[in-house]
Amino acid sequence: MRYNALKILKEGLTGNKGWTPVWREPDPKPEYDIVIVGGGGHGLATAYYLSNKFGMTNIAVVEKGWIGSGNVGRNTTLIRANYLLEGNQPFYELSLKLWEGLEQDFNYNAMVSQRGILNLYHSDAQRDAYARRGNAMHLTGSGGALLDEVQIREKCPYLDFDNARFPIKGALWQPRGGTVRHDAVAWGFARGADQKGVDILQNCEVTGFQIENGVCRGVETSRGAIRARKVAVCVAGSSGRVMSLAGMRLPIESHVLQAFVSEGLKPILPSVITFGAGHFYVSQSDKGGLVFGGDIDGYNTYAQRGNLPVVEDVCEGGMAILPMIGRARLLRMWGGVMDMSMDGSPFIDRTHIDGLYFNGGWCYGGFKATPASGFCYAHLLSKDAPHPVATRLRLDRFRRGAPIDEKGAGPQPNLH
Amino acid sequence: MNQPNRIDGGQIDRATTLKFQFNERWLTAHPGDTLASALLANGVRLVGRSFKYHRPRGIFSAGSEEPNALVQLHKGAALEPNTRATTVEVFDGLYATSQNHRGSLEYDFLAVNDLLSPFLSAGFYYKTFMWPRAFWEKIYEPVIRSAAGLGRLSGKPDPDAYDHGYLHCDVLIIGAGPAGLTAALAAGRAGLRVILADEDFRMGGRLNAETQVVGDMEGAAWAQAAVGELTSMNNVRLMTRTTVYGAYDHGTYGALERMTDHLSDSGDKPRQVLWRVYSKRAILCAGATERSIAFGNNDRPGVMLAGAVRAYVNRFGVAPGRRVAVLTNNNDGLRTVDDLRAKGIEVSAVIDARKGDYLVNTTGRKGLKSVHLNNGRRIEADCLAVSGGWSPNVHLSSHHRGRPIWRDDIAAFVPGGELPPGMIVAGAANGTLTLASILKEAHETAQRIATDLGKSGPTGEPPKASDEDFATAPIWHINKGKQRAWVDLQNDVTTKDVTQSHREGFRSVEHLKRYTTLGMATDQGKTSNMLGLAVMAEASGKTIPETGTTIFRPPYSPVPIGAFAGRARGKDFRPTRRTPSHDWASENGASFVETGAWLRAEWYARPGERGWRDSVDREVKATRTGVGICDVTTLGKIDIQGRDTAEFLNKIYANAFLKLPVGKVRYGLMLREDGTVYDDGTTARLSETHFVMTTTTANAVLVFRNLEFARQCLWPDLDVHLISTTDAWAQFSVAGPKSRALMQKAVDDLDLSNEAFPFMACAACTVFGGTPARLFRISFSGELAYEIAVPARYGDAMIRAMMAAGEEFNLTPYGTEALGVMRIEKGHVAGNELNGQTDARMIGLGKMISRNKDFIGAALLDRPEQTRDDGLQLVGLRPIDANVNLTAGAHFLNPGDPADMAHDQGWMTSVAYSPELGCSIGLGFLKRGSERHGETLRSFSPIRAQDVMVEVCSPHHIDPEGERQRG
Amino acid sequence: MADISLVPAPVLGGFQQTFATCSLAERIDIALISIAIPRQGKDALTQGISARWALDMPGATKMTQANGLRAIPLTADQFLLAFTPENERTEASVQADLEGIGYTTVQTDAWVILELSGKGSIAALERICPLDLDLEVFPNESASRTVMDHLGVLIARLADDRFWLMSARSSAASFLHAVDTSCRWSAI
Amino acid sequence: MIINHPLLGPRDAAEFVYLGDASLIERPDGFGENAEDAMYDYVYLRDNPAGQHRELWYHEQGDRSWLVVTRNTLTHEITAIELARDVARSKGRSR
Repeated sequence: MRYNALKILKEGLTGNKGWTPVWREPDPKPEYDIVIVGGGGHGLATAYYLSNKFGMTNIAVVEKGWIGSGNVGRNTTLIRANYLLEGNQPFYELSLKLWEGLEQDFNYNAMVSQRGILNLYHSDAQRDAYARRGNAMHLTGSGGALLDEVQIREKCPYLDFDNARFPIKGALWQPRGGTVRHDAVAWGFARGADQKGVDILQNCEVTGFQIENGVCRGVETSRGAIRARKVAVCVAGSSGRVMSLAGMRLPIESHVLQAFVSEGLKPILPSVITFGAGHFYVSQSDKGGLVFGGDIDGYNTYAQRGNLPVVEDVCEGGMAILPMIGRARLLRMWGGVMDMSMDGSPFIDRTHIDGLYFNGGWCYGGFKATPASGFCYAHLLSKDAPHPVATRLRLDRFRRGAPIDEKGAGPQPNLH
Repeated sequence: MNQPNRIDGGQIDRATTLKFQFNERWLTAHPGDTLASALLANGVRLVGRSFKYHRPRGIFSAGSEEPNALVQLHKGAALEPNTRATTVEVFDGLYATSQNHRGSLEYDFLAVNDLLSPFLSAGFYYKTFMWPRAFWEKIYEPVIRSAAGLGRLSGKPDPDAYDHGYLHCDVLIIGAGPAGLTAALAAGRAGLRVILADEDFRMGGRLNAETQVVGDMEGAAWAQAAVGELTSMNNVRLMTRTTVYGAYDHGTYGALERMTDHLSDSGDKPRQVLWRVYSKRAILCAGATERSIAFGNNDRPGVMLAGAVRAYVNRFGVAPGRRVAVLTNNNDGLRTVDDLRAKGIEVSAVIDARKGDYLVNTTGRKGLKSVHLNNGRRIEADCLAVSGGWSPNVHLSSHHRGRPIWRDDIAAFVPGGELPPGMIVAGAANGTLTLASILKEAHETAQRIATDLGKSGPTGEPPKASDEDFATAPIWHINKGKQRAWVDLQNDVTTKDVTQSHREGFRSVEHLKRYTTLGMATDQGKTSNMLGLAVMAEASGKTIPETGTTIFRPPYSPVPIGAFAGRARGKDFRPTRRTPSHDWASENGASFVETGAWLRAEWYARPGERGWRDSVDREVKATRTGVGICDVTTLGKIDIQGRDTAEFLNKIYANAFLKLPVGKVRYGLMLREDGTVYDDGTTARLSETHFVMTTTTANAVLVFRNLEFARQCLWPDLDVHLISTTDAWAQFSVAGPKSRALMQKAVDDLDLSNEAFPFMACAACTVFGGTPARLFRISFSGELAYEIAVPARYGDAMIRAMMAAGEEFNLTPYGTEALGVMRIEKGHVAGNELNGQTDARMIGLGKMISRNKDFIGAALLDRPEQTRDDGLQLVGLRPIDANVNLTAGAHFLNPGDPADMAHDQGWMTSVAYSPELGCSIGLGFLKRGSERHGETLRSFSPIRAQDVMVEVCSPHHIDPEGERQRG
Repeated sequence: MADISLVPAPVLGGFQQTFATCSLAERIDIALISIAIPRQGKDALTQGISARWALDMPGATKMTQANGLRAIPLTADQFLLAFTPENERTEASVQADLEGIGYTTVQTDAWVILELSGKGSIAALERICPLDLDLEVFPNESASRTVMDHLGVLIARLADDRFWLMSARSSAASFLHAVDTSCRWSAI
Repeated sequence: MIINHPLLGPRDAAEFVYLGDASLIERPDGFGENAEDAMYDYVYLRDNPAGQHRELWYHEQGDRSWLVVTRNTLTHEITAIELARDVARSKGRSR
């Protein structure tokens, strides 16, 4: 079924009775060419691109709960390509390009909104670092501009310019950055993959891998064994727990990142804003809620909830730059489990076990990466060669001494 | 100004009359009124518009579960959106307005959405607005955004103050209804430290709204008596207007106390205090919330929960209507009939859904006029009291891993699964819905906790009461007739949206919520989630527990962001650290810059200078040709003592430290275990067992932490002891060719000749006739230089004395900018170079690293990618055109190469104008840099619209041999 | 340079103020020496301070005092000695007394000490101090480090409603502002 | 979270700084045989268990002791707290 205004008109006049399921609920087949473990954004995107761009359709996506129940349904919906290093920036630029055509591509309105992202800076050293970053963005054609205080005052007069502990001195501005309706991304990819025959298997938890003399030949699941020529894991926060079923230790820790939304408000924040002297970033959803977040709690956890010190730290950051939001009420807080890697950058790679592939280590950058992650993973799975923009996202990069450490925080996941 | 619907009785102070405004209309109320009860008393029924269809809405409940009656309070900067009229206490001068309408509340242009509703069904926006692409940001989205949202923010800084606080108790009792009061009495009598918190301004919960009897008193009276006894116990803290909003780890709870919201004048006290409560146990006595029944047009102003109707009649002395119809699926709802009649209010119909009677429609767009029965009868009513049964308030029980479980007998979910450790649920919140059992359960729960915690004081008897008849039938919605039946009043979710969601495959509860927005409004679906779940269950032919459960996320009810931030805003966002010479500096034209938590002088403006460059150039010249002084107190200082200190430092630093002689200072390089440089500084040896380490300003805390890790976790048996002395010493750098002459004046009897006190020497001494001091001969500027430290309490006197003593040498104070210029001229690395991505090879210190010892970072120095021959190396840069000012962050490209990442050669880390060289200079990292001195490169900075040619040179722009500092 | 000599200055200028239910004052008369216990040197140090001053070693959160000296716990192997310098007792003399049995560092200048007293003290501290100050949990002569309003603070209880609040000298002004605000906002 | 400090009693975790897996105590000899391989495992690889986790917390705003906390990463329940110095010695670390 193709979606468009006419269809809505027809359905509206006939009591909306003609809508059909957005994806089927099939039973598992005994064997597939590729079994994708994880029905989150990245898994569904991988299935979508494999089936729509790389001509592979004998594919299953296995999800232990309901699709989109992980970080794709729990994040703060930001998209951007404002990275610094060669290992990252070209990859995120590809992602941004894919976002830009996504809705027409999969015929689903995910509300990709390029309202711009404003990274505030508060010191000369930060300005210089942002200049280096902004120039890297230009080297990949991502664009961007360095704004001074005067320009920001025009754009966002409600920021605290005159009474701030860490005065706003300028910002890195990326007009192509913005937000996307996160749940719709999962549903759109699922719908697009399902229409090509991909089996989406919900409530199907992987309990083990079928590894026969060094080769992975399938998975054990709560809905029975499924054979596969290739098994592609992308389970974000559950990476440690799932890959341990294959006996692998990873350069990854699981941490919780809290997210927050306020009560609905009339439009007041046109773009995305991030604080440079504390942990706070915010945008306003189309529904009117201020969607914001900050730093991870900082301790290993698989619990999708956080604690008060970080809640307070985030709101302090908010009040530091936006003293007008004091009377806006925080409506809901929740947590997502982040696969924090040793250098803050992800992996899209084969493992040492033939037929077993791994995609993870997204830290809290996973959502914006969804299309490129799916596209590059699909490329790797179908051609057995990494996509050109993902050649550095390898599991052995620490052995080789080539971390991709944007922050320079070193091998301590909770600092990235 | 009479109140047409005010009736006798209730817990309000009729002796006092308050004036308030709603939509610019002056009305009256009494202390004890909420805005909702006051509006009803004044006959105001239409108070708001719904979120999506802008349907006229009235007051639906009498508590924090209110989905409809959201208003804005105050005006100007204090404007407060989305406030529940049912929880606002009226005070003299209260100003309230309705929200979410274009045009007046009565005539809202956006009500047109209601007519378009067939095309605005669940998720319609996912299916269109995609063509042409550019239209989304330009047209569709702005229109949708301006229609969406509820209330407004003023756009001005919140004028009120908020505070935080910390409380500790044996048991936190959440909710002061019959269960909470009973539990508190028992726990208090037993001698436990008790905190009893309730969101209401009057304790008693449902007892205030019902006519039940406790002991031999009216429930409300008993509640006040209980409060009286609790007030007399000094081990009990009573907190009204306090919402326990979240359950966190290990018995920690978040609570918001509204301190001055209900007052006309806050008296300069914080508006609200956000408490962090640490408890050994918690009893959840949060009661239950009544739910509605879905039927055609069940959202009219005047359609109200039955329990709310009783609350307005019994507690507030207000008649919500003059001809009230009652619709119920349980016996509790039927009590509404008696309470209304007791107040002489006409009950125009009693519809017991269990008898097969039901409603198919209502009339009265802006206020209920009549209700339509299935038998075709049409009954006049200006108020409909609906009871669909009660849902226990399980919210906090599900904040961790708790998953509520279904109970058929009460047709509701009760707390289940893993509750937050230490939490016990009692009373209605636990599904115990009749009074006598509630009181018994609460009393016994408190007793059990007292015994657990070893308190055996007499707890007394639970108060006597009778168990009313509570029979309920699971009747959720009436799907007869064409009219839309509302499930979620605030987000305008109807039964049709739920069935469509099922049709489209969004069948798990979480998909249902996300697709239809059911329960995503400001009430988190307190009155609607159960209905939605029931309708979904019916559509999928499953039972309710098979379909899913209702879990909630913090906060229980919305909490202002300002309250979470507390005092930390504006200048108080974070503490400020000041250097000992701060006052003197501000007296002498200094401007200050934030350096982490510190404020440092960045330069000292002199009269006649046209800008900072004039000041900085002057300070640099004066220092390089004469002598300058700079406060360097902010550098981290760590006092390290113990027999094994030298051995310890030898493990910490990448270069050798074992044989540092007493009386000498050495530059040290610290690596992370992955081989990356993370800090550098000098360490002085004052005695065999006593060292003083300096760190960069930025890493002082981190280095200290890592040293503690090394001495406690890695080498626990070394005799090494640490204490920070950063704040203890006021330290000044005195630099320039005349610094020796000046220091000789300041220091008491110590020979400073190059022979007696050479480069990198240090000594304890006294200055200005006996003040204890430490002198180090180290240089960051590259000049002959000293650092002199005195106890911080002498810091202010010291800078003044130095300036006096230095007058004859034209001693010039310099700030961080001049410091920066001189270190760049000298080619010393700082934060811009040591950014956590840098190894020793890159900064030309590879040879300094000791290869014959283990130290932190020793093992991972030589991985293939670290030893590439095209690795980045530190270089100096000069513009080919001497008039060009270089900019940091520029990337280097070989002339002729395309400007893309594949051809990136490195970047400019730091730049400065060198008064000595008369041109702009830079430092940067360049592939194979040290082999490329003399080459010409493009310095490419599109972000600053700069693209200039530069020449690569040595990073040591001046005095490369270092003669000055040794002279 | 005999013509100039340096005069010490208290970081808060000797601040003193009385509020509705409590009062706050900067203590400018206290000298502080930190003492680290050498490995395997605990007995020697214990005997040493006992012999010289009849002073006991402090516990993990328990202060001790004797002959005008107060021992305040800092870490497992380090504590502070607080005293009012007089003619014969100076920072130098105390350090000399401990020569060979403990590693000493002058800490007088590292700290600011605010003395908070009065019946409103607890109410004021409730707004910034996360520790449980119930007398059964934190009795008189208890001391511990914690964090208040983003600042590290050593809180020492001298009596039911008398406390020393010790924090870093460089942020003394911010610290005073935090405590002073608590005193004003908590007053009923 | 509340960390029940073995010497000081219960403290809000906000007083502490978290480092990570307690295996970081077992630093290999950076100068020994296969130092690079051993150090690679030590620095970069983690068990990251969903369940019992022994981890390092530093009481920075307290008595500056490093603690080894045994905590369940699913429930956050804490079942043991030791002084890291004692753990280090029990692992044979000395000088």
